[in-house]
Amino acid sequence: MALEREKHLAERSLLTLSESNLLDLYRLMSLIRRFEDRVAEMYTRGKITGFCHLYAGEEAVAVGAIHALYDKDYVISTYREHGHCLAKGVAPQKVMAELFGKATGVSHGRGGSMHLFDTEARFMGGYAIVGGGLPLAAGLGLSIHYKEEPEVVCCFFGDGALPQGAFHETLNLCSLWKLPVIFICENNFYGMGTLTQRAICQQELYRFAEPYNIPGVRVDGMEVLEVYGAVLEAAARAREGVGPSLIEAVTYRFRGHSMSDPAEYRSKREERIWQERDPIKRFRRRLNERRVSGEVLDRVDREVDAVVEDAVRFADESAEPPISEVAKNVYVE
Amino acid sequence: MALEREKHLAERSLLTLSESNLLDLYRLMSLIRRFEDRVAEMYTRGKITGFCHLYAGEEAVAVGAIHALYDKDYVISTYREHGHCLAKGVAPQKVMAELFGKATGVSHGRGGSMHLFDTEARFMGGYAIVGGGLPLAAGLGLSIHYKEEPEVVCCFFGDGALPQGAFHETLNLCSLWKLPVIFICENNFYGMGTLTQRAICQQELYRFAEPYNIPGVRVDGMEVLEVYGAVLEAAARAREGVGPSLIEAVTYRFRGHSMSDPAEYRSKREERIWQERDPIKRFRRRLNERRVSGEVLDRVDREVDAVVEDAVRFADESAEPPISEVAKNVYVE
Amino acid sequence: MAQISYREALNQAIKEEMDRDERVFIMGEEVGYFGGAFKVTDGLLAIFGEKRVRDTPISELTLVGAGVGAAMGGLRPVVELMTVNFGLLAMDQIVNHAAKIHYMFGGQAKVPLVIRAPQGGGHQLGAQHSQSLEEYFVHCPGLRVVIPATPADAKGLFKTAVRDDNPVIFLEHESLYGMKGEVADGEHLVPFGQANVLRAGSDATIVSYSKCVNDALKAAEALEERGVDAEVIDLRTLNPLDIDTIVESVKKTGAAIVVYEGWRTGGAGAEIAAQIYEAAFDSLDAPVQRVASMDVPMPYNRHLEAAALPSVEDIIRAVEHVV
Amino acid sequence: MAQISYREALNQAIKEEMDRDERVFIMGEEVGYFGGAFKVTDGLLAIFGEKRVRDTPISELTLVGAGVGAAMGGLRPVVELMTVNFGLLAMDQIVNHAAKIHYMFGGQAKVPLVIRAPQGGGHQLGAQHSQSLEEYFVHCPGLRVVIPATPADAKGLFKTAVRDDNPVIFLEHESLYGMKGEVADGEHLVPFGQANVLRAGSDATIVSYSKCVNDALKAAEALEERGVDAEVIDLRTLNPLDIDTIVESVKKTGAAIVVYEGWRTGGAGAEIAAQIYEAAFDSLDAPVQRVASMDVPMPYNRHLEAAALPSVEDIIRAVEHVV
Ligand SMILES: Cc1ncc(C[n+]2csc(CCOP(=O)(O)OP(=O)(O)O)c2C)c(N)n1
Ligand SMILES: Cc1ncc(C[n+]2csc(CCOP(=O)(O)OP(=O)(O)O)c2C)c(N)n1
Ligand SMILES: [Mg+2]
Ligand SMILES: [Mg+2]
Repeated sequence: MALEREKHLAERSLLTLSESNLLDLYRLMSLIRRFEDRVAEMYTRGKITGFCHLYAGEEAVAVGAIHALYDKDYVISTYREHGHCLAKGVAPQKVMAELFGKATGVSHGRGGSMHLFDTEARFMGGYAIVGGGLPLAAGLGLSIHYKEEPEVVCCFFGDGALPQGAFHETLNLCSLWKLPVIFICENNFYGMGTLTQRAICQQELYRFAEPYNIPGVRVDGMEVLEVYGAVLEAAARAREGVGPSLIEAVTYRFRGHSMSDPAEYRSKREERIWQERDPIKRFRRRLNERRVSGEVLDRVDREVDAVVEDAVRFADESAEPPISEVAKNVYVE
Repeated sequence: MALEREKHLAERSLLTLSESNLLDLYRLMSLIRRFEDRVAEMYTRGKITGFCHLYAGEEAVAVGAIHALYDKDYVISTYREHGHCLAKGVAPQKVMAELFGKATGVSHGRGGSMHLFDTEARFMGGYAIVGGGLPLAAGLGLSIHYKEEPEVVCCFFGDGALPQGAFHETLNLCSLWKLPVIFICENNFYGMGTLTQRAICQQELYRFAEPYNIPGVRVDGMEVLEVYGAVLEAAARAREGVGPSLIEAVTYRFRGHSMSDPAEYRSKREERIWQERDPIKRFRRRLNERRVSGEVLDRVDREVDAVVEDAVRFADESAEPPISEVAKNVYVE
Repeated sequence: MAQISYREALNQAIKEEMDRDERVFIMGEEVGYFGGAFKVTDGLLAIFGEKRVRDTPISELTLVGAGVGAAMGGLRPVVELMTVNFGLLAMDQIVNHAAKIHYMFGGQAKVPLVIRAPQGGGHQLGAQHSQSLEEYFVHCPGLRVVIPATPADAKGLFKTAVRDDNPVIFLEHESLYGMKGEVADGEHLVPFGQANVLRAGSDATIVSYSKCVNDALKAAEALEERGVDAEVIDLRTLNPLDIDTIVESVKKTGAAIVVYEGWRTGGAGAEIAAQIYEAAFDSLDAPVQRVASMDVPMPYNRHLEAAALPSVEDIIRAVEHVV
Repeated sequence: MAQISYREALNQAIKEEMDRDERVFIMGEEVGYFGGAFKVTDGLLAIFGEKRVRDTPISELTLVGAGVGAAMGGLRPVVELMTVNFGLLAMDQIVNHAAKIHYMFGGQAKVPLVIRAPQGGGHQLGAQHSQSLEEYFVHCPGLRVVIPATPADAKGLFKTAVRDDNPVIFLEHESLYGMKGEVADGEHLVPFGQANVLRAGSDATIVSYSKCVNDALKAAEALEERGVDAEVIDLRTLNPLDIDTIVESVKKTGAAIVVYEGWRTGGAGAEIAAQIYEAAFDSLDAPVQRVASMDVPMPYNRHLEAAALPSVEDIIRAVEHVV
């Protein structure tokens, strides 16, 4: 278990990152949480429809990982991608507008919650087929490798994707060709209502890296700096041309699988234990240790609230896409 | 590496197996070799058509493995399955007739070389999709498990199947559900013209068992008793309900990938080295050590020749399937 | 007879078949503890236990393949694909294996497997979660394709499917689960290949299946007010296809409209139209009309989605175009 | 102009496109050292090296997905599926991903990917190696489907495919690789959506594509001797479909026969027939005929296989049936 080493890296990051960097991490986690709290509300009010999978509890994974990347690095994700998308710097307005199905949304209302995308931010999409994004990540990695560019691809997926053949095929291809891809498995212990124990014959998911001759590490996904440290290492490795890495971030989703799931398959007690490990509260305590005052953080939260409010207003006031354009973009003309 | 242990088991088998058992092993390997030599001839003469993949050089794998099974155990294989089919006891006449496309063939002329099948022998088919047989093996294993029967499934596939998602998915499912399946990877170093080094990031293929928490061993696939010993162990384990095993049998195909492949991608020298390890010649030497005389073995060979001749005659004289029945058996009526 | 939902009818059918035959079991993602993503298998785990109600990993290819293998091994598996969209991962096992094994091995092996899959759009689930893929299965000999529109048919066809010795693709529409209807208690079998004339009419034949049958009936009612008397046929199974019932109707009405939710191009409408022409060319006064989804990946926005899907108005317009 | 084979024409086209545009590369099983299972890529590795001629593991799903991702990353990949049969393993990446990405993300991402795949029967390769699966791609908006019948078209359409910004399914027939024909040296582009009238005629319109075009031409010759003057149209691309050329011809001849090697039911014949009726109902004197493979998994035995495949005689019979 690499956990001890990862903790050490996290401690070092706490000391070496600038205060403004640390505040950025806090701000992004807070943004995701508050943004999604409003999403839940809007869903209940019927402003947002379809499937909607929230990320509450897992913010440290997206934020820690993406903070270790450069702007031009690629991120690719699943249907539970609001967090990754916001962390990658996509405007909250455009994300919220997409959830509202509006023309001003990142995907012009065609994608919805599960299919965010932003070319400029190099957020390469949320995909709703479990495991579907992994081969695409290999391809993006190949394009970087081919063009001899310095970027990396950071590919997020759930524990549920591990039993998919695509995972295995992709790891082999990336290891064989030394492609610059960082695989981040968000192990939140459940794929919908199924415990990983009942879906995967191996609970130490990072160990799936072993036969592929690539590093596999497990990190505490509730500790933003631990995730950051692990991804920084993996990214350095990828940029050096040594190949991919697998990082298992152990985390927990505070809500049900999607907005329509009351999560009856798990105990309140289990939920409470994990709530106590809330990555945002935890990071607040860490920041306090580094003498960032509660007031400063509260101010950040208020700023975030304003951003979220603005996003909701923007989404609400935006126009619907014109029906006459329903068949636009089926093909590139 | 489990190799030393496997060698030891092989030595023990040599001592403990009865002479008639040992002669059976020899007879079957000889049958497969001689049968296929005639197949090659018949192919050249246009009696056999389509794709035809010969097994010469790999006989010890099929024969050793299947000798470790009971009659009611299932075997499932690939398009390179003449050897497995014959070793499982299917009548050479019916196999040859199938290759000739005749109504008397095991698959009534519908399958050909790649799709042999025999319900009674529990030879559950040759499949031409690389990796396609593995999920079926899991299903057969499930049917045994479900009915609480004592059988096992022995599933053969090539090194080329390892990068297929189906391999990974099947190992997980079988390990999770403790299904009685023995996976035998025939590592002959090539998938068509591609060296395993250029297709798989890990050359010790048995190591793919590791994350699945199942035994993974490598055996010398040119030593029939080594294969036998390893499969015997795996079968015992499967019958006890402990679950699947992965056995990598290192072997070599003496001919090209199929009848139309001159195998220009490998050196004559390499081929020579492996020819020297010919599993049949080797086993002859072993038997000599156990005081089975060359004459006895020559007699077996002559008997085998007669069987093969008879198979060719039978196939040649058999009738073509009636064209009027082309649409029969698309559905079970 | 009880008024129950399509979902309950399926649940009942599965339960009864599992009671009847020990070889029948169900496996799929979330079918056990969760009770099924659409709650079709709710309560079955408690009755039959983990052996016969099996939650599986997310491995569609192997899930289906294991179903095929188990069927070859003498069981009668029901495999649930959480939705048909994920079934695209299993096409190799469905098309290359399940559909071919009986024929390819000269009739020796049988694959009595039912693959259940919800499908369809209308819930703003976007392009990867809204497809209707029946045509992929229709265009593959060796498979039966069953696609019930009512609770009674859901039950009756499911029972026939489980007892059939062929691989059966059993497609449910996500919008139908809540629909209620009369369903016989206990044994109730609907044979394959018998279309159901839901409404007799003399002016035009509306041929449909699955959810669109409801839209066809609504259109027929609206048309009645306008003096057009439409016959509505629910196909119930696409393979076998009951072309006789269709042709008989078209010979009477002289006009045919095929209504389905799959993409227009290359969809069921084309095949059914082709067969109608082949059998009743001289009876047709106008070309067979196809009312289907637009050829677009399904958009998320509700108005765009509604525009992409076939509507009652589309059907009315198509009928009026030919009568 | 040189007389070269379909195989050589493809080889030339790939080479020229790789010369022209550094972003173009090819990957697939055995495309490099082996020169391609059907030798289409022979010699390319020596010219372009391992970076641009990439042998891959046997992982069809990920192979195609990596092609999609690489295309999104700015390259122009050509992915070879060794045969279309194995493409069934990649349906998720083709249908759920490649075809939808441009639309689903509001037009932001592009997938300029060519997936080449040999297909077809006639070589006694049995049920798992003899399929013609174009309909699965036709019935999926977002894909272009290209299916050349001649060496010149193989070259010209391939070049257009590589330069197109959409995912293109490029289907080659295994029986055509050895066929020779005149092919322009260097730049030679054939646009998508323009059918080719290979033979003018006044009595019947034979619509075909891929290998069956040759059979259609042979049938037309035989028919000529019997006094029937058939027009033969090679569609060249199925998406876009040049329905205008077909309809124009049918309006002239009054009879249409669609000839293709896929399974009859739910195949190209149905869609093309449906479109002909929709556009030229009054011009038809008899129903559109479909000449196709029987609805059976392909048998190995040569006589059975021949019986299952469409033949020149079948075409002649179908034409005579309607003229
Ligand atoms: C191929 C496929 N199969 C099934 C589903 C249905 N499904 C959606 S999410 C999900 C669970 C995934 O769990 P995990 O990967 O752990 O991600 P998490 O939701 O926990 O973030 C399932 C089964 C799907 N979307 N795609
Ligand atoms: C899914 C799939 N992809 C590709 C092929 C083409 N093909 C046939 S055999 C083969 C190589 C397989 O090699 P291996 O598994 O090592 O078996 P071997 O032939 O060495 O016994 C390939 C690529 C196929 N039949 N199925
Ligand atoms: Mg999870
Ligand atoms: Mg091999």
